[in-house]
Amino acid sequence: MDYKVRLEVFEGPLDLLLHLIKKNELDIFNIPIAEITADYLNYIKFFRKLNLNFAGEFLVMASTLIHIKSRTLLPSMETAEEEEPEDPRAELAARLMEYEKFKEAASILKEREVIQRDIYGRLPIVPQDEDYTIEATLFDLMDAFQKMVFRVEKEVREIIQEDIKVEDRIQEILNLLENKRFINFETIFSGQRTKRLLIVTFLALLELIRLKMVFARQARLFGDIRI
Amino acid sequence: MEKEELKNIIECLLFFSDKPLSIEKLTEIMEIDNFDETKEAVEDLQKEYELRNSGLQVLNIAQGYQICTRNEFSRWVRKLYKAQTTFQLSLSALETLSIIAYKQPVTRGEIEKIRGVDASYVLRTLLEKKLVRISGRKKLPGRPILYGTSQDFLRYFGLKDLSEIPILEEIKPQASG
Amino acid sequence: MEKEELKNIIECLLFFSDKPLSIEKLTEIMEIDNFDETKEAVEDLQKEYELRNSGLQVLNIAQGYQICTRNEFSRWVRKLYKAQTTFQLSLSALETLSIIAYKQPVTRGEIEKIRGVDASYVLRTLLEKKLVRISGRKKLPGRPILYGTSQDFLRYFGLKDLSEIPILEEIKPQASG
Repeated sequence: MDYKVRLEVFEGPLDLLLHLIKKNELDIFNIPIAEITADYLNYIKFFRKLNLNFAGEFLVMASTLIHIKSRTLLPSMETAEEEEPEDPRAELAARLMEYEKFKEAASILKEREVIQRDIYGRLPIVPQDEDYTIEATLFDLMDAFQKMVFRVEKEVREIIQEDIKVEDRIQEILNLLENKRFINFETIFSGQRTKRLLIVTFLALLELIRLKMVFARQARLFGDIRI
Repeated sequence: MEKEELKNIIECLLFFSDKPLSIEKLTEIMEIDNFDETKEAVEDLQKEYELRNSGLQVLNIAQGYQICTRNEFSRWVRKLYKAQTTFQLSLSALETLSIIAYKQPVTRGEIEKIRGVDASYVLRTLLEKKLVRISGRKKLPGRPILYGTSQDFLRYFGLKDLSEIPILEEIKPQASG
Repeated sequence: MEKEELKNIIECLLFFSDKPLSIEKLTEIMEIDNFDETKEAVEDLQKEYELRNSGLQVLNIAQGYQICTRNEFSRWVRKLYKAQTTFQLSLSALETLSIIAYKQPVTRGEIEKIRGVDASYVLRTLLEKKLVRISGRKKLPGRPILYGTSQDFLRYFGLKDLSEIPILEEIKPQASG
């Protein structure tokens, strides 16, 4: 075998199959599947012998080919009925057709690439760092921040007006405590953005302490309070 | 503004920029309120460059205009510009790009189905080279990323816009049949 | 080489280069053995540019030649240059930047808590534009990245240092409470 001729780089199993079909001048819609499978497997063996790295996709295609071959060899069940038996090669042919189109498209792009490589725009003018400016003033920055803070406050206020009850907060605190021996006082209050929410949380906590469902402990004077 | 003046300003702007400038951008900078006037002036300039048999040409690429050297003088420019990286796209990159160009927006899975091989590496390279961009996510389980071609893609291949992709016309009728 | 061809090559070279090119350099690149021939061609090109009343001119500066825009059009070129070197910030970028400016060092989570939306994309943009820098990692589980404003940020907003950021009366109590 003239290995040198065969040593080409294939983009994938479909590329290799197309190559085999072209080389043997076969009809894509009437592939002699036994022949092409043997040919394909020879290539795989050959790649192996050369220790060439090839992707697993080549093996997947090999098993697909063998599967199609076995189906063509079996007497078709459908023939008993009047229906036209489906050609097991049809799907493969469709895939090959589509792949071939894009292969062609790629070669047209390649031509354009070659033309375009010979056309030069100007070398870019590299701007000096100090030439860069920004389309915003300090005032815009302050303004954005103030508006945002205002917006956030309003949103939170609207949420509170919806309904935040002490009972709900109690449940939330108990959820927080679940599977934990203690949590820090601050943890319970973190995320409480408004006074109203802080008060509700505090009331909930007092209620829990009254019910002796939780205990407040302070390890050191002015240290963290643990619940 | 007079037409001659418009043309001169446009020449200056196109000369200065190393990227294509759109009609909209040119119009905005020149402070006129008529795209057609700009377009007419650009096209006049383009014709003038052709007629006077210049070493330069006014190209219509990537939805804009740019002054570039003509192909036949590339050899001399390359000599001046020794630092030029001779970067060329691999065949797998070109195949992947043509699938994206024609089928965009398209997922990695769809590309892999057509090419029959893994596309993650080549997609990363194309994204790095900014020839491909992420155009969104498909409304499917896993929300796969959708890929499309970029402005740089058009520039790289010297295309005016996507409709100019020569391959589209050839593939379209076949794809449906 | 024919004179017309020499002129075209020189036009390409002068157009492409970002520096003036000397007669010697041009002669060397074009592989001719006569400086006079080059000089003649350059001067012809120069005259042609003048005659056709172009927006561009071939200038003889710093012992070399360069294609430049004509003075009377400098205003427009400056405008384009300014447009190309000016960042436009979206509202979300501006808001995020203001949070970072006032609350730095700040984590992404903290920014998102204030704005109520994902901040990863806008942070990446601000980092790319070098308005924001990574100033460290917070001593918290997961060691989240801390963001702060950059040196460029100060320059863009005309500030000497961070202490010059105006204090917002309304913000202070909010920030501590």
